[in-house]
Amino acid sequence: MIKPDLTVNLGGIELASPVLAASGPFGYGYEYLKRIDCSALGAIIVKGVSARPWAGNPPPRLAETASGLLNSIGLQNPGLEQFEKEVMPRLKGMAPRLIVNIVGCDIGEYAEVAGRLDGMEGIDGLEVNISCPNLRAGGIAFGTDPAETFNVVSAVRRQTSLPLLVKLSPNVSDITVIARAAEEAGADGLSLINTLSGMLIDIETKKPLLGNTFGGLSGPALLPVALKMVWQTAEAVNIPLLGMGGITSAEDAIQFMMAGARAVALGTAFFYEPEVAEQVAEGLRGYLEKHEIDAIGKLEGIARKGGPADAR
Amino acid sequence: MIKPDLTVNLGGIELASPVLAASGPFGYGYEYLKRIDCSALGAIIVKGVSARPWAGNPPPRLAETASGLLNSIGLQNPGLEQFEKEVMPRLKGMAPRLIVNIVGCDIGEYAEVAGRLDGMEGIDGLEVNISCPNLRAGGIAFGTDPAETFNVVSAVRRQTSLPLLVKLSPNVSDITVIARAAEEAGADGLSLINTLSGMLIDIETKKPLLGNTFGGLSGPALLPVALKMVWQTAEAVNIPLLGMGGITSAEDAIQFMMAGARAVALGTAFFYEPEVAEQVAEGLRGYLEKHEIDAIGKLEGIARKGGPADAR
Amino acid sequence: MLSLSRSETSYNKPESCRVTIKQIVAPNYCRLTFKSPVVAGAAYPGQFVMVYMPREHKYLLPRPFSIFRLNRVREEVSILFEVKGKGTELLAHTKRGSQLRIMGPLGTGFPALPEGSLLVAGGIGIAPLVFLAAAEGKPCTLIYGARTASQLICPPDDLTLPNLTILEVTEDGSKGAKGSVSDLLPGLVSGAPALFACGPRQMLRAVKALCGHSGPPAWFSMEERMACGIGACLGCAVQTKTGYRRVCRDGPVFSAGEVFFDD
Amino acid sequence: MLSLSRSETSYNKPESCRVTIKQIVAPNYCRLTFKSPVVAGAAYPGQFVMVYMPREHKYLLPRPFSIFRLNRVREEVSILFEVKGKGTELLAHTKRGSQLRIMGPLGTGFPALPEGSLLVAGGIGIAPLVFLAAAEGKPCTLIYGARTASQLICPPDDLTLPNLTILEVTEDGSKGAKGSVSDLLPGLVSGAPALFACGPRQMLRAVKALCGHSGPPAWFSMEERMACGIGACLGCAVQTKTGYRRVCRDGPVFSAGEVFFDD
Ligand SMILES: Cc1cc2nc3c(=O)[nH]c(=O)nc-3n(C[C@H](O)[C@H](O)[C@H](O)COP(=O)(O)OP(=O)(O)OC[C@H]3O[C@@H](n4cnc5c(N)ncnc54)[C@H](O)[C@@H]3O)c2cc1C
Ligand SMILES: Cc1cc2nc3c(=O)[nH]c(=O)nc-3n(C[C@H](O)[C@H](O)[C@H](O)COP(=O)(O)OP(=O)(O)OC[C@H]3O[C@@H](n4cnc5c(N)ncnc54)[C@H](O)[C@@H]3O)c2cc1C
Ligand SMILES: Cc1cc2nc3c(=O)[nH]c(=O)nc-3n(C[C@H](O)[C@H](O)[C@H](O)COP(=O)(O)O)c2cc1C
Ligand SMILES: Cc1cc2nc3c(=O)[nH]c(=O)nc-3n(C[C@H](O)[C@H](O)[C@H](O)COP(=O)(O)O)c2cc1C
Ligand code: FES
Ligand code: FES
Repeated sequence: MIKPDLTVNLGGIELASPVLAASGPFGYGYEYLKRIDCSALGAIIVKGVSARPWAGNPPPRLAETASGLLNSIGLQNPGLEQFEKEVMPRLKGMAPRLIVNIVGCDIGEYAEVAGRLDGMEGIDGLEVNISCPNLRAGGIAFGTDPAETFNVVSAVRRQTSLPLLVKLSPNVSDITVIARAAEEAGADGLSLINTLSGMLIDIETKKPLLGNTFGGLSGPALLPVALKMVWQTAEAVNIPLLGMGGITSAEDAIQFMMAGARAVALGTAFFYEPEVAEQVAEGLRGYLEKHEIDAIGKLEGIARKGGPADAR
Repeated sequence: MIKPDLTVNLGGIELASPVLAASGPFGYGYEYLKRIDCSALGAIIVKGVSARPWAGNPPPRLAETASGLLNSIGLQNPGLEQFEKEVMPRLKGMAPRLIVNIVGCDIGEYAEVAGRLDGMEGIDGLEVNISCPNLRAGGIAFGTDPAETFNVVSAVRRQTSLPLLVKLSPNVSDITVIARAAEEAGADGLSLINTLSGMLIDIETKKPLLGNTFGGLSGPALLPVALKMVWQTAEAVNIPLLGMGGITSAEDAIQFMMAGARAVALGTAFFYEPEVAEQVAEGLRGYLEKHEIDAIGKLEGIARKGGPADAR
Repeated sequence: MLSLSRSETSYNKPESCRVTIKQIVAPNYCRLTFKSPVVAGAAYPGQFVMVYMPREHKYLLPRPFSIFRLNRVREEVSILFEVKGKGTELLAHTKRGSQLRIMGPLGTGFPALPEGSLLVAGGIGIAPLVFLAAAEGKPCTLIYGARTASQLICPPDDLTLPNLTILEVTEDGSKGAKGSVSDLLPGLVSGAPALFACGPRQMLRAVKALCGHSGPPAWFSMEERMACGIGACLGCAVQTKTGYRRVCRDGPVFSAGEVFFDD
Repeated sequence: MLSLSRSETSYNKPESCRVTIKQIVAPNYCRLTFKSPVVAGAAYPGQFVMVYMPREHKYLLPRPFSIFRLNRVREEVSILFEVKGKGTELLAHTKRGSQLRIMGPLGTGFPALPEGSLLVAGGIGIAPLVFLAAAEGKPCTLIYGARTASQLICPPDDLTLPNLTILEVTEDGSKGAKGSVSDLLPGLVSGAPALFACGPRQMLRAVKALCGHSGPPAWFSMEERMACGIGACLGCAVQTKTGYRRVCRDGPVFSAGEVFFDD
């Protein structure tokens, strides 16, 4: 029996496993990494970091929906300085690979964060969140406009030589336009998708359930939407994709790979099952063995016409 | 105890109940109306009708997802002539109010259908589907572009004096822009939302599960997305809204009304529970009685700042 | 022998029914019997029921199953199914005595069966054919094929009908003749006044080819994914000579000449 | 009296536990006991567990419940809960002997309780305070309030502790004194070395106001919607003097002076 190769190269980041922890649900990683065996994770993408501390949104920040979760954390984070002083040392040796998600109120802040992280030891890549729908004055504008996307990604690109992923928002008419703008601006890979914008109302108080009115929908509910966007984007760009959105099993992960993702990230699934990454990695291995496929990379894009995507 | 008033006026259509059957899942109505008591339904919106027959998409046309359904029916319909000759007579006396959903490959077809239906007896209103994501050459273009939306709605408006609803697509960056274009072109009301675009892949055959690759996601999975779009659109236009997307209970329906919908439509819920309309209407009545609210119209928009929306 | 009334359609709603018998007939195969005066009173062979999932589950759609056995006196209806995915897995865990919602009988079933007809079942396709043979009571021959013995799971009690001659065939020869349904058919098809088949697409395609123009009239029970189950949503389309038709309402039984298998 | 180890945090994963006792203690109130060496071995008062929903359900998130009773010898842990929505409804239908996944013990609980402390419970807020009183064993007084008698549902067997003096109070006077917790507090608060409270927001707000600056140190067990339960997602924020803090990790127990109730 073959021992399948699970390694992939995601825009310059060599990963021992194609299963990542998505930015946000996994926090900065330590809470989970104390509980679970992280060897199944190729990398963790830590929660968004801004130049100065962000307070986040008023509670309640969570609401459960059918097969989904609405959150309006609002990118609460301690800011770059504390991140460097307190978070990074704690992550030392703990994480497999570390990708830092970056956020900003304006292009200047994005660039500032990218520049400072560029020099920091222990960081394997950056993920630019141009898409978070939670923050009123935040990323939303960038991620829904190709020109703004180009500008912010270019600005970040100038500040860093680290592998650069750009995380796309699904709240757009045509994600491929944004994807191409990010590629042209120098992204090494694309992460998709972020949460879909949504809300719930408490019919007894007659008010929105979330303190911030709107939140982002994640979880299995949005999987088919995410999968389609990965498929479309894979046809539109020539850089690798990190697929995410509702993945809870190896079967889900394989769908994303067959649609064109090189690797996948898990988010909401950790809430239900902290050991989900092990389960997914184990399931991927099992699928490859059963089908006698020697490397996970061979699944990339095979469901799309023309078979195996251009292997890079 | 008060006996609450459930009647509403939806853009000129007087409805005895604010609970409608959405276009598509309910077909032309007879299959369901033979099985259920239709008195709970304010109106049925029949499946999209085009000028000439449309064959629809290749099977499989359905796929189940977590708390959702993907469909790619492809607007299969027998065309206007058969609709008039065979469908309309069968619906006589059966439906409470009848709203006909219209589709077209181009503006000419939309206008042609609208014109012919305008003269037909027994039709209480039209709903223009500018948003179906299923049809390759179809509605998608109109519903994602404000200028195209304006053009097609204007063309239809010129052909009919019937109350005119326009059904919006959620696959857009900003639904309010499209909503305002439809309003300016003369819509009497807006229906929202249609299905979100999505897909699934069969990991054994390594092919998309749907014969048409892409389909539309409906059901509880998308409720929070639909609710937010209703909320935003209610703030942007001055015509009444018909809210839909994942409603399966009175609690769900009330959320849509509190966000700004005058009435609601049920689609996918019928698959799980053919008697869902009765249950929802009963639940609405119960809520109003419990909270001593004498008319359903008083819920419209009360969760939005400023309380009760301008009552029209 | 039951009397059949094929012309009527009953317009039922889902009703909650007690599971009176639950039987794991083989690994991955389950037989459930429901108490349902409504279905038992109206169903004829080839019709199906929709079985609903519990409300708190993330699965929205009911699952279609052919009626496998019917007992008008006890007002019971049975289905026989293979565990394929999440819904059938859940159903296989149902406990005797619990309540499940079912809707039926649905669809247009088989026409009347002439004496000496040939029934062709592939795997779990056996289900509607047992009901057909039992209900009609006329002598007929059943070819019951599968890849391997463990897929020939119809309980002997259900299959042992006085009017039924059974020919088993497996591709690996682990039970009955070695080979496929198509190997047995040529010798039998010419003498039969009619053929009734249910099974995988490839099997039906092969049967259709073997019947050809000169063969007997053949009737196939088709499968397609369903949502409403009653003809409204147009989700269960199959391609036929006259365009897309609905498996749930125009079928599930179609004449072999009518349906296409080119995919 | 149990020995407590408040400094340690255990880093457990969800584990499948058998429900050894299930008791509907009153309409809409349920008590579940789990066999869990892990939780029973490590928990101290004020900590909570996450209870997971079955996988096929459309509810993704586990539900947080305070630990109500603990039996180190039998390795059992109990929760007491009110049926509020879909998750608690499902849990109330759990059968004895079935398996549920739980994760815990979680969070930062109560500090050590000085003799003569005042415990203040509003409705189902009783749960963590019973564990506190039972574990510490020191004499203390419990004010147990609710709107009406049917909400004072803590089983007498659990509440009858040798060290506990109980004052019941209901707003409608249907059980105990008539009035609210705030009516009883003024007379008791000044003599108490510490106060421990759990209950609705309005009650906590009133207790905080009554303690004021001169009152004893007070500790509140707070509630917020949770996803991870372990401090990662920042979903369970409450506003405090030092900004948003996590109920699941920094709490659920906070000092009264620290939390804000202005909403
Ligand atoms: C008219 C008819 C009669 C049938 N009779 C029987 C029978 O007697 N015994 C039996 O074992 N099976 C029968 N089937 C097939 C049975 O419906 C599917 O195996 C079952 O729905 C699979 O559900 P699942 O949740 O386990 O699979 P999943 O793959 O988890 O289901 C996902 C979705 O796909 C649908 N689906 C998956 N496979 C099929 C299929 N082959 N046909 C239709 N829908 C499918 C499900 O209904 C569900 O909506 C019949 C199908 C039809 C259309
Ligand atoms: C630390 C802590 C300890 C708790 N201890 C107890 C206890 O001992 N006994 C008890 O009866 N209840 C307790 N609660 C409240 C309990 O968690 C909720 O009543 C329960 O989660 C409601 O779930 P549901 O599915 O019935 O409600 P739904 O409204 O259907 O739940 C929807 C979502 O909202 C969340 N939610 C709803 N209400 C609350 C709430 N008040 N607090 C937190 N999340 C909520 C649910 O967890 C779920 O994710 C505690 C809460 C916290 C945070
Ligand atoms: C609680 C929570 C917090 C999140 N925070 C971030 C974030 O800080 N930055 C970001 O780019 N995405 C964030 N996301 C989005 C996730 O990374 C992911 O794109 C999304 O949840 C879809 O994946 P899932 O369905 O597997 O969770 C967050 C999601 C959740 C649920
Ligand atoms: C099977 C199916 C067919 C549909 N056909 C149409 C259609 O013909 N015209 C249309 O405007 N919308 C159509 N829709 C969309 C629904 O009317 C509705 O907007 C959508 O399903 C969301 O509501 P729901 O979640 O309650 O189903 C269809 C939906 C489904 C599931
Ligand atoms: S399943 Fe709806 S038409 Fe057949
Ligand atoms: S629930 Fe995730 S941080 Fe508290």
